[in-house]
Amino acid sequence: GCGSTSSSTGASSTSGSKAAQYKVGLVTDTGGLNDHGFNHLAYEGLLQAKNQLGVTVSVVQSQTESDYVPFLTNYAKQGYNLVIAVGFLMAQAVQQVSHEFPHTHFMIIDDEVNGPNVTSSLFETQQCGYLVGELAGLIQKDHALPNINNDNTLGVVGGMSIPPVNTYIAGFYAGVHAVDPSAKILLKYTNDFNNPNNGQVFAQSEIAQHADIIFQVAGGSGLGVITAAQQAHVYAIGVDADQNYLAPNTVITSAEKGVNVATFDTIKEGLDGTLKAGPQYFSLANNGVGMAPPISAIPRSIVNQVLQSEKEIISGKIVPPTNIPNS
Amino acid sequence: MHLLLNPELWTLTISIAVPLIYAALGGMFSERGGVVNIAMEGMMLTSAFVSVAFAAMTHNAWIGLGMGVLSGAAMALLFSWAALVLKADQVVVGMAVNLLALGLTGYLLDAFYGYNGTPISTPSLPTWHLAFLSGIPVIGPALSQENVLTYLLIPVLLAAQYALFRTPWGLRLRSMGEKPQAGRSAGLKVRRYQLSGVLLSGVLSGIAGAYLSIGVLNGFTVDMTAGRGYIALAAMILGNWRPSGVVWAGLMFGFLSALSIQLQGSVIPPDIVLMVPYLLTVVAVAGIVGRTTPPAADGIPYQEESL
Amino acid sequence: MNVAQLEVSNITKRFGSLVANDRISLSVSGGEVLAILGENGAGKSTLMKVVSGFLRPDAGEIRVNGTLLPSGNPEAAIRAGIGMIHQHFMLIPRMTVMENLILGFEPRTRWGQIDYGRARSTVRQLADRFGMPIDPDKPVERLTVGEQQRVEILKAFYRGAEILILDEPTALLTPQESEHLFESIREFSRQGLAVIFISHKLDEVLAISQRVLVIRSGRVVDTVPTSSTDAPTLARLMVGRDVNLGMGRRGNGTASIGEPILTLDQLEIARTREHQGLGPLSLELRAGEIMGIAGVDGNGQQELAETVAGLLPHTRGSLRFAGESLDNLGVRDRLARGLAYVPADRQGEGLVLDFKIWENFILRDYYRPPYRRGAGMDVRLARQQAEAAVKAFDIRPQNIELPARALSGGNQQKLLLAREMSRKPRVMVVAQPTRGLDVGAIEYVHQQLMALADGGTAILLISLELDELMKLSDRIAVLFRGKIQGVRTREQFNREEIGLLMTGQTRPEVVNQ
Amino acid sequence: MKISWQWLKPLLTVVLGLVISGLIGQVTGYPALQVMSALWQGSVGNFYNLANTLVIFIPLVLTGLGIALAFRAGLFNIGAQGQYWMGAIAAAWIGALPGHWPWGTHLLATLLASILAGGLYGLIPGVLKAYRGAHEVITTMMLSYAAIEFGHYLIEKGPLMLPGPVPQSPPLQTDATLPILVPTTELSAGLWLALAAVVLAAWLFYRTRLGFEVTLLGKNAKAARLAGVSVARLTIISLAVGGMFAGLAGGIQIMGVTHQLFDSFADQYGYTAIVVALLARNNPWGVVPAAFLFAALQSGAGYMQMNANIPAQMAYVIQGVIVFMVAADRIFDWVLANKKAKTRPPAVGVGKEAL
Ligand SMILES: Nc1ncnc2c1ncn2[C@@H]1O[C@H](COP(=O)(O)OP(=O)(O)OP(=O)(O)O)[C@@H](O)[C@H]1O
Ligand SMILES: Nc1ncnc2c1ncn2[C@@H]1O[C@H](COP(=O)(O)OP(=O)(O)OP(=O)(O)O)[C@@H](O)[C@H]1O
Ligand SMILES: [Mg+2]
Ligand SMILES: [Mg+2]
Repeated sequence: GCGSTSSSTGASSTSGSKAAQYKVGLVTDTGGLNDHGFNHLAYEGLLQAKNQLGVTVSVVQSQTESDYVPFLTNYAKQGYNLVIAVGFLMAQAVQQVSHEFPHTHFMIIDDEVNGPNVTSSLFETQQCGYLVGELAGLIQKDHALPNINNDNTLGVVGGMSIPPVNTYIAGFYAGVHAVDPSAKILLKYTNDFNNPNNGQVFAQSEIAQHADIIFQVAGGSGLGVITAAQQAHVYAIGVDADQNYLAPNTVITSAEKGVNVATFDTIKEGLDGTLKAGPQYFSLANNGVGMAPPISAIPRSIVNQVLQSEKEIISGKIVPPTNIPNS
Repeated sequence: MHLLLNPELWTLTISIAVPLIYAALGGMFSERGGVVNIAMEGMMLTSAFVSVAFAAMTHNAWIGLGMGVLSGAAMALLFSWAALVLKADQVVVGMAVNLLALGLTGYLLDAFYGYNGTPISTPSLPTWHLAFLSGIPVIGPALSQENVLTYLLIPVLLAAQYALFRTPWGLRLRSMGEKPQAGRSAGLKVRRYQLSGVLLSGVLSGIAGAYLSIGVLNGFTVDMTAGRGYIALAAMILGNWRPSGVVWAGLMFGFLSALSIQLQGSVIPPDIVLMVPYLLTVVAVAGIVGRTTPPAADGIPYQEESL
Repeated sequence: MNVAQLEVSNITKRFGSLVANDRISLSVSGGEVLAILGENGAGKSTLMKVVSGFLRPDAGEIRVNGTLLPSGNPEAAIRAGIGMIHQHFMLIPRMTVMENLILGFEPRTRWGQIDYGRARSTVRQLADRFGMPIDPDKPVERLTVGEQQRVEILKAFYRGAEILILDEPTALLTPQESEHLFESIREFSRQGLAVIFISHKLDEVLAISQRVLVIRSGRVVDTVPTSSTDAPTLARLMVGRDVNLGMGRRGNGTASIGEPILTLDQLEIARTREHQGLGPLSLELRAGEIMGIAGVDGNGQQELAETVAGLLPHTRGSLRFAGESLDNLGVRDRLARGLAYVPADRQGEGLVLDFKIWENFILRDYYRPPYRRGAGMDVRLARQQAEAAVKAFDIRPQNIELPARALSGGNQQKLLLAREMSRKPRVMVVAQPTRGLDVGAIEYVHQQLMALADGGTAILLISLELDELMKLSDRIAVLFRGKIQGVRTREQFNREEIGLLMTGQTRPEVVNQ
Repeated sequence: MKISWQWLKPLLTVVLGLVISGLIGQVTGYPALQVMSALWQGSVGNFYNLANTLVIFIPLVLTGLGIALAFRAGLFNIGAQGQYWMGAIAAAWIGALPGHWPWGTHLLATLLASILAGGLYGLIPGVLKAYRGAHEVITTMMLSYAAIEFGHYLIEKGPLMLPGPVPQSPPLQTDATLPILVPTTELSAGLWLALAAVVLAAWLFYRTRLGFEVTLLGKNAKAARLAGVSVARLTIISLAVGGMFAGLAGGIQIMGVTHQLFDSFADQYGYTAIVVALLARNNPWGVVPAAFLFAALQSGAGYMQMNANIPAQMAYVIQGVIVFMVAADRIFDWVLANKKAKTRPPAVGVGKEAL
């Protein structure tokens, strides 16, 4: 039992008691809350909702894949109004449970589940992937940072070959190739989201093949990617959250995914009664995804060029693909 | 061929192999003393966490390493109490230690650091640059710049070989693994030597764990050992319970893993490539190594008053 | 000369409710050989384990030269000069002779490592002094039993033993090796050592000791000077009744011997790392006949037995059973044709110690009628049969639900014999059937074997005990280095000549040609 | 008295394990009673939670039986996870085959396929052990990792891929799925199969010649040879039949729970089942309570988190402590013996070196 803290801002006292009766349950995937990534962001959104809206919240971390269904069901059974499933990997479970509990509202992040009581938060991460890709491509082309070699090679370390990972990567490819179609991109998957030592050796392998800017889309395993880049004095691009704080001179930028925003917004809409079922798209246009501020060492001109592309994506002039090209 | 000449392949090989070799050496000492030890995973994990916690607290990676090693030894002590004093089934106790370590480290991670994970300011152990080694072709670059624990492995290996086969302690330890009654009939205290073997495995697994968390990284995540303790067990068996064998087995596994990582991104699907180290290990053990012989009394609890 | 003196007083040792040693006292001093006699399970080994510090007595004390020894402390016992040669050797097969010798008492260099040079020279000196040559760098697993025993004794001396305890030292030795050992023991005596000698063999006791201590059911029955006693007296003291020591095979010689049933024709086994080579070797075994196989241990006896049993394939020649070739038949086919095998290693091979008595009883037949039932076994029948056998063979305790582990060695042997004999075999291979058994048990086993042969079963009896062979066999074949050195019929039996054959002293000859 | 102590001891060890875990919770700020009541509630507290526990129970029982069989033969099969995967893969493949299947045949074919696949995957280490002496700890472990990667491959790029961006296999035909027993849960008729498997295993282990031979091999391989048992054949059979149980577990998971193979299908059942088998001392009846205990701890852990805010890792702590206590159940004898030793008169001349 938690969540009776009165909200300090936002809600009035009358809506406060109503808010306190609004119960939100959050189920993480097996990555857990300290993944420095999207589980963590979802939790931040949840905490924000608790503090600002005064809703009652509960969180549970799945230890194994077989936890998904029982955990979702348990919240539904206990009369929670909104049950949030963090992550693509839980799509099957949400599909099943939402069907069985038509009076509970569900939110799934990163995949689309159909149903009158399911809100799917989908992130157009190909857009932010494109931006960081373009930034990397420009740095590569102009040798805009120290230690950039002449091999014109970039790296990507993915966690698994699944859509929420691959859309980032597809955008990244497009962004890099928009700058220099001849740039070489190495792509490897760790097949594991919480094994930083593994991420590290994968990154080392790409660095060995002369990659000097590495985009990590590997959750907890990605932390090792950043360390590897740092140790080899090359560069990394973070994912989901602004991961610059992990290695300030190494992580040149991050492809951000506003899971916290989406979570908060969905809870707020649920509380207000305006929550709609169906897919909700988060893109550059509504600040649902974005590029974290690049480090100051990067020449202004390059950053400006990327910001220009951002505008063009928003306006629809550039449409980054969601599929990785077959090499 | 071109691939094999890539120094970075050897760098990868070494960084994957080092923790395996440390842990497998530890297991070897324990089993040479007749105590089957599958708790390397848990001892590594414990040390991985404790070393980060202390390194972060004291801002000194060496203190982290020391405490990590101590925590590995503490788990070994717990293991020994059940296995040697209470004569519990060694495999079951080993499993218990692994579960306990998984639970405790995750539990304490939450308790100490909440959901932010271990502090990013955690220092890690230094990497040494030994310029004079870089001249060696192919493997030179891999050898010349490594974590201090990698270099430490060389004296540790020599010491292991020396201790096991040249010192009275080693002879006695091995006798406990082969036939503890013989050791006892020589007036030796069986349990004391078995304890020393298990404790050593705790210490060495502790180093392996610290290597993972504050050696090459500077943080801890839940279950970060990810089965390396079990692979170390396989390396120990593959290495036929000898320091040199353990090194070869560890390097072989490291090499195959490194190779599979290097091969990824070619036309072969990544999952298939990732199968390579496992399948080749099976081929190696079935085709080349064949039968390996454990110490004769491995895993049999020694009963006082039975001859 | 500094003469060691061991004084044991009022030792009591219990295992649960069983009193293994009940207020036992004894003393022995330098230059003396004290023999301890007793039935299986009388408590001899237990007493010696107490003396050497392995077991902690419940009461009583042990003094060496007047000094009280702390109990249950092998190290203190060793330091006091007590050297124990256990009934089951305390050697590590995979280590070398030297490693075994120095274990626990390693000479060290200044750097704390083992000083192998010094160890080697010490071993040589000791070997010379006691006339027991040995290669210090050979792994123990490659030594013969006699050599292993030499290592055990040297080990005791290496640790400075002045009181030597030998628990059934001759159980595994050939007559020659035993004789050698006795010479050594006499030499030790001369050098002022005190010796305690445990044996079931009365003639040995009579030959070597000055005094005999007899234990029955954990209590001292009597101590007698050897010079004033004889074998029948000792046997009676031990068992508490008269024992028939002499009786041999029925006097009627080969009258009841029938048709040839097992024929080995130019049988050969290639030599490998694990096996002594065998043959070419030809033998013919007839119904109702007991054919003894004599030989120094390790001359192919084990291989011969395993080949006949079907465990070891032969490389050349042929094996025929009642006219039918066995060459391509496995263990089970041979069992089905009426072949039985009692292996020498009863605990390691013959029985499954963790299985219950009845399970052990059906070990060789569970898969076929009458025990076969569907995919399973007729457990009720199995229990009935086992129950009957336990009664018939007087296996104690008579509880078929006990694990075989809970039986004494003698009773384990009985169970093994009961199992094989209940199968009503036409040919039975028996290896070392009385190893480690007391006179009462030996008498029983011998009776059973003779009765079996009288019933028409052909028996291939492999034994290291020449006396046993001469007592039971109709013919004796002597194995030497895998070949038959000679065959003698009952009328031709001659201890000395067979002993010579065993050491390969005459020209090899081929039998039955 | 003796019998009751035999039953009491395991119970006592579990209770003691819970008490120790409760104390760990207590000192770290989670009242022991709250931890325990949440655990109880979450695992067996109501019908729905009990059903959830049983969902986990099914694969643990089946895989545990398979591992127990190998253990009985003296073989340490730590790769049941791979055999479980292979069973799942086969079920996902056969179960999704379209076409008209006469009543029940599709279900049966799918079950058989999973059993066969698990069995074949157990066969490989068996053959390698029997004929090459390859240590089964290495081969089963490595093959297990390989099987998992193979499964990933099949659904990502391979023949089991359902077209689309999501790596997953096509869903099973409904005639190849197992009926759900309790609505809104994932508890399927696989439960009956699991319980039937327990009976089957008990029969196999204790009543058949094969079971006799397996135990014989495990206890004394030399004696087994003497009884005419082919050690090679039996090694292969033990690992293969053990693999069948694990394969069936994977098949039931697909047919009763997930209905298709996807990345998050996997679980650590194959590893947890090792502990289950060890805890049950390789006794098929013992596998039932052992599997239930672990299932309950796992399903109770989520409830602890949701309703009492207790970190889920507590469940592993409890598991570890309980396994430890069960392994070290001599602690009771030890305590009793020490007490006895104190009341017993000391032996004469007891040295200082107490052992
Ligand atoms: N470890 C033990 N636990 C329980 N009982 C034992 C143990 N060791 C010996 N005994 C019991 O003590 C008795 C004496 O055994 P001991 O080995 O001393 O006999 P022994 O006289 O040496 O016989 P043998 O002539 O067969 O060697 C045995 O009958 C046995 O019942
Ligand atoms: N662990 C044990 N549990 C119960 N009884 C035991 C145990 N160990 C030994 N015994 C007892 O010890 C006896 C066997 O001891 P041991 O092997 O020394 O036999 P033994 O007396 O030397 O006989 P033999 O001379 O025929 O070999 C059995 O009678 C058995 O009751
Ligand atoms: Mg004895
Ligand atoms: Mg005996």
